[in-house]
Amino acid sequence: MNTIIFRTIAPYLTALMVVFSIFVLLRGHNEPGGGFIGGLIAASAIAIYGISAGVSEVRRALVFHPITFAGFGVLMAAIAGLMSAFVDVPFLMGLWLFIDLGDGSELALSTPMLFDIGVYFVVLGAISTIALALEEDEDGK
Amino acid sequence: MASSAATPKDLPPAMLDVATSIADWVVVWPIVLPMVGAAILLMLRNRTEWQAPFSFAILVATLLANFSLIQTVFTKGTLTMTMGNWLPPFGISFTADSLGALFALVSTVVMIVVLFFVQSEVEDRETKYGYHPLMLILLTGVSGAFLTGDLFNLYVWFEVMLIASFGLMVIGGRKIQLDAAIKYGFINFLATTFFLIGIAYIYGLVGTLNMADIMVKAPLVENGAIASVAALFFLAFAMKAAVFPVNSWLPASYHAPDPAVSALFAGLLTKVGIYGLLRVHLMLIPQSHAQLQIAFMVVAVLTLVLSPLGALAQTNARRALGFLVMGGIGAMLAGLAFGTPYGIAGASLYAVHSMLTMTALYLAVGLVERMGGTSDIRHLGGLYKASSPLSILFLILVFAAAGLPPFLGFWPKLTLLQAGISLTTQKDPLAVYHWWVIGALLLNSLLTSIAGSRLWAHIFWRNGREGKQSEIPNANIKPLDRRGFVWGLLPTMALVGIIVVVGLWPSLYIQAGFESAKSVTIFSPNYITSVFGENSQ
Amino acid sequence: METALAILIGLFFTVAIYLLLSRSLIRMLLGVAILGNAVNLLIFTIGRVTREVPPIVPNGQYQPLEPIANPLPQALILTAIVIGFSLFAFLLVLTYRAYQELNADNTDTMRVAEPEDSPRPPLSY
Amino acid sequence: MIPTQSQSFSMLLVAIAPFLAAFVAPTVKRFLPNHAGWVLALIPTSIFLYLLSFVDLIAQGEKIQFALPWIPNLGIQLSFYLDGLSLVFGLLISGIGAFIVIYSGGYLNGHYHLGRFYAFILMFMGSMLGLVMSDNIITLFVFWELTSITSFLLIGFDHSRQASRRAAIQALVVTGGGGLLLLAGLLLMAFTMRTLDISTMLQQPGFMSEQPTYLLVFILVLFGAATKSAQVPFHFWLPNAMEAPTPVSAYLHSATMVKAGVYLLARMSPILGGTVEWQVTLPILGGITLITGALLALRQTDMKQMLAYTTMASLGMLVMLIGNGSKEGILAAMLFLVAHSFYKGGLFMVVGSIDHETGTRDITQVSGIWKSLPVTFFGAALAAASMAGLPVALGFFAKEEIYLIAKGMEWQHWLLAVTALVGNALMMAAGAAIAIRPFLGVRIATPKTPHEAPLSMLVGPAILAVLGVVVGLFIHQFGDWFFSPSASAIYNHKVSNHLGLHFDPIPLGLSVVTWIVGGIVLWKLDRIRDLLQALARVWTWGPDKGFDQAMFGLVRFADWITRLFHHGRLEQYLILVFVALGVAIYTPMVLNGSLPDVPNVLPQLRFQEWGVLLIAVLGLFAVVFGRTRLVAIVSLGIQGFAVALIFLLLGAPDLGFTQFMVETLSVVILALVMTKLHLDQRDNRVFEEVIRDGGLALICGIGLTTLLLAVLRTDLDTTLTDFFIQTSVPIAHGRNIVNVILVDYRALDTLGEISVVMTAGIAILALIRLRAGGPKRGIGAIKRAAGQRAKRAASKARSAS
Repeated sequence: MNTIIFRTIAPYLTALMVVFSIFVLLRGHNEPGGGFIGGLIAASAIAIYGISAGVSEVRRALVFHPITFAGFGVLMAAIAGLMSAFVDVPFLMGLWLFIDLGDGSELALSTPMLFDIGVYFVVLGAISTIALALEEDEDGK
Repeated sequence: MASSAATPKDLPPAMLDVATSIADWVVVWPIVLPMVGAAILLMLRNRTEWQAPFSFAILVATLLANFSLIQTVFTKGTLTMTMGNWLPPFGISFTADSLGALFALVSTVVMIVVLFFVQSEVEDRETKYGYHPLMLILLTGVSGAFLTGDLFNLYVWFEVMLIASFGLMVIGGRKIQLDAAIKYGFINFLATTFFLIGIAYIYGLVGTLNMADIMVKAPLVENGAIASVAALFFLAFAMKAAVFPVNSWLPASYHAPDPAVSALFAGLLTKVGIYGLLRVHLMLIPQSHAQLQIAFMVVAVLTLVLSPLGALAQTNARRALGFLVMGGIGAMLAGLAFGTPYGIAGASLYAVHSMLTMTALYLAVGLVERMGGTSDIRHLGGLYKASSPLSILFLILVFAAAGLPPFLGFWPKLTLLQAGISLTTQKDPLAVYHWWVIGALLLNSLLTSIAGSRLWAHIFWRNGREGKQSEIPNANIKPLDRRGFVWGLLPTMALVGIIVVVGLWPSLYIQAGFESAKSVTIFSPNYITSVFGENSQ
Repeated sequence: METALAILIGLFFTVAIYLLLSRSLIRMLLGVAILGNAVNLLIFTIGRVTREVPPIVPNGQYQPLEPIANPLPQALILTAIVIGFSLFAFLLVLTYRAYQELNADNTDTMRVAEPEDSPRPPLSY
Repeated sequence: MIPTQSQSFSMLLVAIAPFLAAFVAPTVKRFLPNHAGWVLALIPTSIFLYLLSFVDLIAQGEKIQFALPWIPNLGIQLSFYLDGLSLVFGLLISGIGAFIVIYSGGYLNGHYHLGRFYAFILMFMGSMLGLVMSDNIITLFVFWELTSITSFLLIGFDHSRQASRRAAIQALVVTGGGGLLLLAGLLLMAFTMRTLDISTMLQQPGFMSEQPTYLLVFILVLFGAATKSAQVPFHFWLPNAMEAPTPVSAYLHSATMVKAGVYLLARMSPILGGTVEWQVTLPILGGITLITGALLALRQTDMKQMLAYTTMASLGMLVMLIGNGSKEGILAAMLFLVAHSFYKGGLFMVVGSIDHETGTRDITQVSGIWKSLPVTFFGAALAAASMAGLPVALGFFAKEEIYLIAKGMEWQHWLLAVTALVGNALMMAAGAAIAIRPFLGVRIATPKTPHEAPLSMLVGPAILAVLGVVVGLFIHQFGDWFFSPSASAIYNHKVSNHLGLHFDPIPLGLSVVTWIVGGIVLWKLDRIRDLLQALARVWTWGPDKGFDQAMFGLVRFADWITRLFHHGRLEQYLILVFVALGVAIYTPMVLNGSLPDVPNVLPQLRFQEWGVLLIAVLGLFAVVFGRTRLVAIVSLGIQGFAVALIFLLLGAPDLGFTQFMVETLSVVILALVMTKLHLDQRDNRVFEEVIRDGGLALICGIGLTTLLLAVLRTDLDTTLTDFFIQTSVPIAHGRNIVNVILVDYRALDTLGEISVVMTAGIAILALIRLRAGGPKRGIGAIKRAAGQRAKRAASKARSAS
């Protein structure tokens, strides 16, 4: 599998997949998609990169250990829920902020979106942790 | 909340129109705090020295939240918060009644004690690979299971708890742990799967997942399939609670991980199964109690009698304790089988007792292992001389487990016996069979005290090991080092202190048990009104 | 359609249970995966299936114009798939590690926690 | 009489003080190693004096009771009740207790665990006081079991010997087991009488005997009393309990604890007594115990064992008398009880002193030591005189009162009197032998050279012996103060005091017969003992041996049955689980008759739907029958993709995509792992197993399908779905309803779900990275250093790579 072609393509493929995953994540609220599926795509991207370039390379690229992303994701999702404490409503209430961009369109910021991004990070972090650990274990043997 | 578009007129009422005060949040703090704590600890996993203090801080905050929750519930009744401000049953409700709040509180207490104990044996690399986050997640799952008011959400918390327990089971990576985890893992996976299947069916029958809503709708279901669904729930929770004959995973696995982890499992995991049984069969599908009563009785009697026999047959002290845990499950099942307020009170009191006592027993045996170098009772002995505090702790716990007065275990047993005796005189075709359950409860006490006193005689009283050397002092005993004393023995003592004090002044404890019994029975509409508001009936 | 799916689900369960009862851990894992699919299909079917369109509201509408598939079971299944996958992954790695440490794939030979020749309890006081 | 608050407080202190003293006892012993006994004896002494102050009131027929709230939910109060009966018991417990504490200081002087010993014995004292003063049956039971527990600790005090441990466990099993039956009996009684308070029960005598539950209550209570008071066939634990240090034997297993059963029967006499069952069962049980105990006593050469068996005999006598239930019988029981406590407590201490001073307590090995131990001899002689019932010792009056029953002139009265006579005669011989043989006669060498025992070991026997005579001298006054009130309490009517030195022909005649028979037995003691021992060699089985057989039989049975169910084979466990699944699904359906009909119409499917279903089925079959791992894995993928296609076809694109992703990842990871393992290629089940497993799987599968079909017959309540559809866009601002449910309506599920994912990540990481060998001990410093070493090595490896 570790052919030259694969190794050459892999970084581009990874980048493409990550971009695509973000796209899937962001359209999730209105079209099929969402944090989970996006996270899976991103994790696959990282796994592919790991296979082609080696796990240590990926780890360097990620800066943080992937499991840290998972923790960050849970934290983010929880914070999205906790925001409703400031407006006297129950936990996990969807809060929306529509910012008029002036040209008729508006930018929608919301806690459900924050929450979904949290999901994305958790899936990304946990799955790539597993994949990298398994790949690395192979190297170690 | 800002809303840009005008809403159409024919929308149903969707949201609560009263503001939620921050005081109502107390029902979610017991899960949010440990969950967030675990996430943060995971991000800080390389700072091993921060893990324990931070976990401790989180747990103290959780404990305070639990205290405030139970106080609210006891004074003002069942407390509900429906997530996302949606009207129930559309959002997920968290509904804390006395039973759930009580169990959540005791779980947190157990967790704090074990957190201290962990400091006496955890290794740095284990801390680095998530020992503390796993513990916090376990607490999240357990508390979530106790507090949620939604059946599918209960399943989710079961899984949270399960995966955290998997992690704790294997952390350390010894052979015996892996073997135990295989058995534990597959069987428990099946249990939660059965639970999920049951949820699917119940959704198909009543079209809702909110517990209060199910309470309203399930008695109206005319489809006979609901009996099978109830039986499926029974099987799922019975597996979780380690009820005979589907209990084999418990003695196969509880002696494998670190003593602290065993203690945590013994205290928390099986009780969630019992909680599920109480919830489903007394509250959600109340008609199933009558249908399954004979089954409850049979498995209660078998579990009560066979479990202490298992303890008697072991040479591994920690494995023996696993059987004692199951014996307690039998007693709780007896309460479920009775199904009267006294019976339920007995079951929930027993659950609280079992959480505290079994945890403490595992911790004590953990210390025995550390001093004696093994958990094989044939190679132990002489600890009576070596550590009198430990021997006293152990004896108290053994008698508490056997339900002898004046220790904690007596009161739930007494309540259960009273429940059973009052049933025997009723004009009910089952009346006579209640004597079997009563007899099993008594026999369980006797067998447990035999098994316990034998353990005590072998581990502590005897000078040396099994056989001819039994009079020669055991040379393998090492005194506890400072770390073991401060972080191991003292927390155990504190927990036993709680057990003794509550055993001697049990009035508050018993009151809590009866309160929770009141909240579980269908006779109290408290639960439904708490979720749907006063004029929902 | 529902009847056909119900029978298919039964087949899924049968195969899953049959595989779980084989003593080979890897086969048991296949059983775990299939069991997860069986449960997901069960939830899906129980939400009633009638060949409807996806539960997505067309752009610019407040409510869907035609009958749509029941979205609630789908959401539940999504949660269950994720959880099921996590557990599957764990059990898989556990099997892998167990194979490395215990050098066994067959549950018959995995007897560390409960040894076959475990000692008899002492007959003494 | 309801006492004032301060009185209540001091009454409470009576029950609690011994426990508090027990708490500090080890400390006191540490600071006063040689005199702790004297100091600690102050507690029982002051309790004794305090209780003494009530004598007057009680003698006038007053009863003192008060209650403190304890567990209001269960109606349990910490309530105390002081009448003639409990007062006599209280005085005996505290009075003899004081001497025992002092005596222990001498007897166990320098023992490593003396502090612990004091603690245990004081705890026992408190339990016993609580037991006799409790008004609430739950409180009574709590103290009852506490005496069993403290007795367990005291019998096993000499813990390094297996015999002690065995005796302790035996006592715990027998008395604890009886206690559990007692609990059931008490609760049933309380439930029938609708009160937990004994004093309330006492106000309705005869009520219980008309209830349908009476017989059961009676049997259960009798079990409790008989095990505690060592009645045949539960007597065997008592002689074994002599493994305990002698003060314990004197106190628990003679003067106080074993009498708890007698106390209970006495207490219950007005409530449960007076019936045929009571008046037949108790005298027979007591009579058999009396004769058995007395005969077994003569068989022994160990003086402590002799005393133990005579104690058993005396307990039989007491049960017999209470069962008789006449005025005379009950008064006799009280007299005999007090007399017995005095002389038997004294004699035990005497034997302890002999043992302590000579190094042996074999009656054939000690002789002629009276010159060395004159005070001890004096105590022994007086005690034996009381035991023999010589005038004017207290024992004499007890015996006279027993023989008064014979005046009833009916055959059962005579039978009782004759039984009592034989028992008395045999016990007299045993007692006299202990007082005479070691002290008089030719001096023979003993393991240790005897000296008079220290003061602490003299006080008890001497005072108790003297007291036995003094009470006898002033029998009428003591009768007014103690015996008449206590008998009245048992009889539930006034028992007038007719005690005094008047000679009634029938009792006196029987007394003389007793002395003659006793004298002959004493004279021929060695012959009789040889005879009994010969008999014992022939008839070797007894309940004591039976206990071992039962115990080890139980352990073997436990081993067998545990192996049966916990054999350690996962596939068998799983078979059980699936059998349970089948039972859970089918049984209710069969019982309710709700099995759905078999759908007889072939489903109308479109072509592509048939296709997808076919793919799924093919995938499943290939997984099962695939010859190689690779085929199995690929087929797993096929069935997974088929499921994804089903989702896609039926309006669930989100599910379809996710299923595709997850299935791909599963297959990839599976393949990744599989390539590293060298596994069995084939299913290695034999044909029978295939049939068994396949059949079970098929049954479960059909069951789940059937249940699904049954559920599908009900119309789905779509309130939730309708709501989601209506509000998703207007309120939750999302057009993908599934996603809105996930992140808004049911976001909490998702929060839990991502915790699962995160935790799975942690757990798998730990699983792969943490590899350890050997058991973990958590031994601080060493492990920590090792951990740090490992950490350093790991960081080095990380930086290197």
